[in-house]
Amino acid sequence: MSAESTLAPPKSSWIEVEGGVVRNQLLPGKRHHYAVIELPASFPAPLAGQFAMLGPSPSPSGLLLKRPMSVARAWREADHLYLGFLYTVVGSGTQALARARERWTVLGPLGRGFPLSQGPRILVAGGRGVAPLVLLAEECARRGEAVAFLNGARNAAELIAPEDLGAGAFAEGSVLLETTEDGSRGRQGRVLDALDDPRVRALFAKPGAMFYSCGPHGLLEAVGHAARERKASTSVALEAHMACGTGICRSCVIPRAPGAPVPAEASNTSFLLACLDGPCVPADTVDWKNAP
Amino acid sequence: MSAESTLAPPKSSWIEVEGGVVRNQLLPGKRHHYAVIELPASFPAPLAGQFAMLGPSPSPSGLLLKRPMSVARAWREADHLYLGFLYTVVGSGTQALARARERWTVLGPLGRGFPLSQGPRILVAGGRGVAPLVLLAEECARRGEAVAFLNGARNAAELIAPEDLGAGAFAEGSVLLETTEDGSRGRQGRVLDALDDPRVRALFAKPGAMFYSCGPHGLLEAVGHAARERKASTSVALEAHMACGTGICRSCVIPRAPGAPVPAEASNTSFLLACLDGPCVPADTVDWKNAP
Amino acid sequence: MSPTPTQTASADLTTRLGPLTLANPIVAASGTFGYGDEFADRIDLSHLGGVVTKTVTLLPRAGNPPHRIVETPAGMLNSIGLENVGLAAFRTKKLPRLAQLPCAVIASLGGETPEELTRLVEALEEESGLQGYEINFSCPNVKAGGARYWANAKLLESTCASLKSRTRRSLWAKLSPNVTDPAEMARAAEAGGADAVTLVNTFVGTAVDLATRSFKLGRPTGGLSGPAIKPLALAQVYEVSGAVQIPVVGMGGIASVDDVLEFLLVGASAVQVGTAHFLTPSAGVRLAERVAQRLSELGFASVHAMVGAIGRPAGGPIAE
Amino acid sequence: MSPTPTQTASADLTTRLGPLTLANPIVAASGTFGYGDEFADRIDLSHLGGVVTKTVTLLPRAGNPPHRIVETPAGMLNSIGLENVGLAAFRTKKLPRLAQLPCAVIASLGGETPEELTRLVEALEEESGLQGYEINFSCPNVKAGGARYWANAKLLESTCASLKSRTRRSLWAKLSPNVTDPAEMARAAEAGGADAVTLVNTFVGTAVDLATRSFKLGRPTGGLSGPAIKPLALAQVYEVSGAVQIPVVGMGGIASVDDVLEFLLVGASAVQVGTAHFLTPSAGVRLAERVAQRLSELGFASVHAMVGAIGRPAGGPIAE
Ligand SMILES: Cc1cc2nc3c(=O)[nH]c(=O)nc-3n(C[C@H](O)[C@H](O)[C@H](O)COP(=O)(O)OP(=O)(O)OC[C@H]3O[C@@H](n4cnc5c(N)ncnc54)[C@H](O)[C@@H]3O)c2cc1C
Ligand SMILES: Cc1cc2nc3c(=O)[nH]c(=O)nc-3n(C[C@H](O)[C@H](O)[C@H](O)COP(=O)(O)OP(=O)(O)OC[C@H]3O[C@@H](n4cnc5c(N)ncnc54)[C@H](O)[C@@H]3O)c2cc1C
Ligand SMILES: Cc1cc2nc3c(=O)[nH]c(=O)nc-3n(C[C@H](O)[C@H](O)[C@H](O)COP(=O)(O)O)c2cc1C
Ligand SMILES: Cc1cc2nc3c(=O)[nH]c(=O)nc-3n(C[C@H](O)[C@H](O)[C@H](O)COP(=O)(O)O)c2cc1C
Ligand code: FES
Ligand code: FES
Repeated sequence: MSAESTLAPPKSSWIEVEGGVVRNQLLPGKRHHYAVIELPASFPAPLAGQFAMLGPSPSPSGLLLKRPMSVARAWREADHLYLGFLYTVVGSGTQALARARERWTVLGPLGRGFPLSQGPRILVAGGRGVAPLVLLAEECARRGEAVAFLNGARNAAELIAPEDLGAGAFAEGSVLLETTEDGSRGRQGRVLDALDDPRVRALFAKPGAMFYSCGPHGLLEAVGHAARERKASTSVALEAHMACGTGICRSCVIPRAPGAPVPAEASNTSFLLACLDGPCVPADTVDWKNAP
Repeated sequence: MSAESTLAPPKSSWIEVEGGVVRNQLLPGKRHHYAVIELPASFPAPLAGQFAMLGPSPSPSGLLLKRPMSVARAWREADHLYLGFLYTVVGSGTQALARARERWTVLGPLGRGFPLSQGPRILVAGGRGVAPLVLLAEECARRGEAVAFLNGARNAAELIAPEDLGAGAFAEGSVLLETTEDGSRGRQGRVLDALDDPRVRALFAKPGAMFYSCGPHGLLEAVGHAARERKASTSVALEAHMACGTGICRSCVIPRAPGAPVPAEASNTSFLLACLDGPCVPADTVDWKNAP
Repeated sequence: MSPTPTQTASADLTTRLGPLTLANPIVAASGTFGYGDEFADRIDLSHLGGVVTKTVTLLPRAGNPPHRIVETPAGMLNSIGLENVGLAAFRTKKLPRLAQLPCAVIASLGGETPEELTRLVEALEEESGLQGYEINFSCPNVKAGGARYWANAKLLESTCASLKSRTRRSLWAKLSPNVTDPAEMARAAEAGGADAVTLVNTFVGTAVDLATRSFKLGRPTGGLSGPAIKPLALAQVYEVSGAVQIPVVGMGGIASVDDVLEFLLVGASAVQVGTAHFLTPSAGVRLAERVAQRLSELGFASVHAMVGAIGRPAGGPIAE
Repeated sequence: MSPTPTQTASADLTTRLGPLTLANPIVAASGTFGYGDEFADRIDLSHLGGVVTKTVTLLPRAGNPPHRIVETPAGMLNSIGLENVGLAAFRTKKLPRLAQLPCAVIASLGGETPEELTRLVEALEEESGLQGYEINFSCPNVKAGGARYWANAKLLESTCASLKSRTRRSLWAKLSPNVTDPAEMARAAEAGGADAVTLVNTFVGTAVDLATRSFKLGRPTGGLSGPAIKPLALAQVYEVSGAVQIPVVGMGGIASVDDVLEFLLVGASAVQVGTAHFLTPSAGVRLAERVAQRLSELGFASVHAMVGAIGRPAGGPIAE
């Protein structure tokens, strides 16, 4: 399968707006924050897997760049678009977001989202990587399409379920499997251990199965292996240090897998650009050994 | 009169503590803020004219230095010392203070305050320079000693009266005269015009009259002239760009008046150090032409 | 306290840089606005004085391994490694689009040697659609001196002379700030015939990760940009503009319209906006829209009137 | 994510700088902690590795006119102008008190010429109470080259050699960062016999006021310090510590214990804390109190083990 066939078309109709912070608080497990931002209706509806560059408004004086976050939820209500972001405070940028309870600046939607395949869909979330998969699951539910949702985290406190963000129920026939490394919630083990669940295994009997994943790069690599064994395709959401999110700074590079097909219009034959070529790319296009 | 005789003894028993912000808001005229900070009782009681170095806690990442502010009010209650600060938002530091509504770091009390003379006391406030004079007036009132309080500002919105900060009544026999440049409150004119008020003029008939002033350096210079004509002494509160407030950075220099006596122990014969030699100094020790 | 406006009419923004005249003094900086055409359908580039392209080298360059950026207090470090499509693709794929832009287009050129730069200029002289070249004299020479290769007044002068003899277009020399004497370098560029000097490029810096005991960037060091360097950039622009007759294009940490005017005040004839584009791609355009009014507020009738309007005390500029 | 402590025992803080051994690697930087004794009654200086005095010159200096400081994004500019009491008052009034301090005392010396420095060292050799000298090689020579006078490897080497021959004490050369090649300057100091090099001093910068069209400092330029310069300082310490055998004393923007360790990681054997003292006079002492625990947390048994523990890739240190 060529690298291109599973790439959603680039959708680069971003705009930059200020939005009111409707909600911005620590979730019960006290590890992750969830924020809901109210945007003008003119903001383009994001695809699952797309992201936005976020910053507090006004920006505190020492903070320079916005931070990339996947859209975890999106809905229209009255004359507004509401976006939900699930994030973890790991440094100064996310700290500043957590403190900004009035207005955020939002630049988006950005990047290529998850392509919608026709066969069975296996969603694999690692920790806060659940964010874009919640939006994908909601989109599938809206279409009445079942998914397998493998949701793993280190422990119960780290694990975020779609309903924790207020997401609706999955379509009938969906399978939700939770895993924690310490067994404090769901099955004990690593998230891909759930692939041996009979209901999940049954999916690979059908044609066109596809993995969707977001989480640590180690997980994304493992998803690539699992897919290859099962002859399934993949779309995994990359993370990279981003300055701009719009393709002009060239900072968000991820090395291409040696030998992976390089599209003719690629701007760089050695690296993928996470913000333009991704964040959602087939796992086998990435050189995981040299990825950051 | 020697420069030294009117200098309060240096009182350098500062400590650095965090305090809770009891109040921090724009005053009705919408030009100045007033903040009250609750400190541990161990914080030394400041003399009128002393200042503190203030910063928000936690400090926003781009902000480096604390900012010097005169103590405008000070009282003990239960097991705490409360300090009141009157300030104007003019740049990033004061902006950050206005936004910090939970905790401030306070380093103080610092510098030399106003020396208490025996004769009549004429307090001359220019704009937000009223701050340390409120504390001085309260100290006089507590001792039952009358003062003349000349309070001037550009207009009514800029003018802050002691009672706006909750200060108590003056001692009997006190004179309070308000002046605004546009006449929107009190008498129209400049604050020193009030010196022709008969009740104020009467004060200079007595021995040992002393001016206390804080405000723009132009005003302090004019106070010096007025005092010389009236053979009164002065103590005026200097402002300078300060990095440390404690004497170690040598940034807060104000040129000494040519020919003014230089104390033997002075660390610099050309400059006064606003934070150690001042902020309260006799007006005639300053070279106003070259002061910033 | 903001001074009362002294005039209501809008100030004249015309910006003369030797042979080249720009509509206004705001130019997008190399490497911070793509090749210049990326947002042409979304942002009205006619509001900009000009754009400088990403630095182009003879051959394509893949650039440095990740991470390529890290944020620092009020600044950012980058280690992009001069990633670019190379001369051939620049001519065929980028130039046709750049030629359509409604503002001046300056090609940024990088080479490890004078010969590489000569070949770049010779090739681009055959093309239309460019108003000038900005030579990125911070391009490291891997074999000789690394990033310090060009910190050599004689080499700068002879290189500028050789390039100038090959072009009718404007030639800007973009200098590295990591030198003992920026004015010496600027004088050398002037002596070689450069029409303007551009400064500053980024300052060499690094950031480290204690937990992994390694550098945060894919390479040990990178270049610092953003508001953190504005004081350093202003000082270099002030000193250099006092040392040469040719115009200075100033930059480093510009984020507000007042930042723009500060550079003019200390002697820049035009400015470039870099890192600010990463916060918002329309940063340059937004600043350009506000310059005229702010100039008027401050009592200046034109950009030209503000250039170098700060008092220059006698004695050397560098006091401490 | 903070790693799990690998040991509970406190790390060994002993800091060897050639002939001199400090109790820990934290030293108060020149000009940012008075002469060193100002707070001795209030802050327990036995927690510090040492203090460097305000720079002392032969004659008293009144210093520059105000304003002498201005804050910038994550930094500050200063233009103090080497205000100090001069050699005579330093000997009679300051040294007796400094000699009592419970930590190492290093006298910072500034001169416009090698001869002035020689006279300072000769005079102070007659006194007791000092463990070493730190030569402030950013002291401007008003007649010859201003602040760039000392940016001259030959002059640095011969001056260090001449000073070294006159003292039994430790000799530290404090270098200006405003040079093309800091490693060249450090090698010169080493060749001249310096026991350590100290860097960085402040970076030349300025700030201007649009309303008054003037510089915000009393002089056109000043020196930038604080967190804004930390990335630049780390890069210079990294490069210099790879170029010389003598220890490097690193500084520039240190505000947290992690900042201290970052300097050690890139190759500093000790650090100095400057601007942070203005925020809180006990900054250095507070950092010193936390170093041992943080070292242990990160898995280092001693300060020594951390010095230069970062990987050094082949090739030059300055990539961009
Ligand atoms: C397309 C995309 C989508 C993302 N979606 C989410 C999301 O939905 N929720 C969420 O919590 N985070 C998400 N991230 C990661 C998030 O952007 C970073 O955690 C954030 O930028 C860190 O900023 P900081 O200033 O707080 O941390 P910093 O102080 O910059 O860094 C703190 C630590 O985080 C690491 N870090 C910095 N940036 C990144 C990054 N982009 N990815 C991974 N590690 C980083 C640093 O190396 C450092 O160890 C996403 C990143 C990308 C590229
Ligand atoms: C002993 C002392 C007592 C003071 N008491 C008070 C007080 O009670 N209330 C109050 O509002 N202010 C007081 N000030 C002034 C106050 O410290 C400054 O306004 C404040 O530091 C400005 O900080 P900023 O970051 O907001 O402004 P900046 O961004 O630093 O500067 C904004 C503008 O204010 C000017 N400025 C900066 N620092 C000072 C200063 N120290 N004095 C005068 N102008 C300055 C700058 O030149 C600039 O024009 C006092 C100053 C001193 C030295
Ligand atoms: C990510 C990034 C990439 C850059 N690439 C280039 C480049 O290719 N060529 C060049 O001359 N300057 C390059 N620069 C330097 C900028 O053009 C500019 O000189 C510098 O960043 C200072 O300005 P600023 O603080 O406004 O960003 C780059 C800067 C950044 C931050
Ligand atoms: C106000 C001030 C005064 C200084 N005075 C001196 C000095 O007299 N001699 C000297 O060698 N360095 C002096 N320095 C430089 C500091 O010692 C230090 O090298 C520099 O500030 C960088 O460290 P920092 O960022 O921790 O402050 C001074 C710095 C400041 C901010
Ligand atoms: S984040 Fe700037 S190019 Fe991808
Ligand atoms: S403010 Fe530092 S010496 Fe006065």
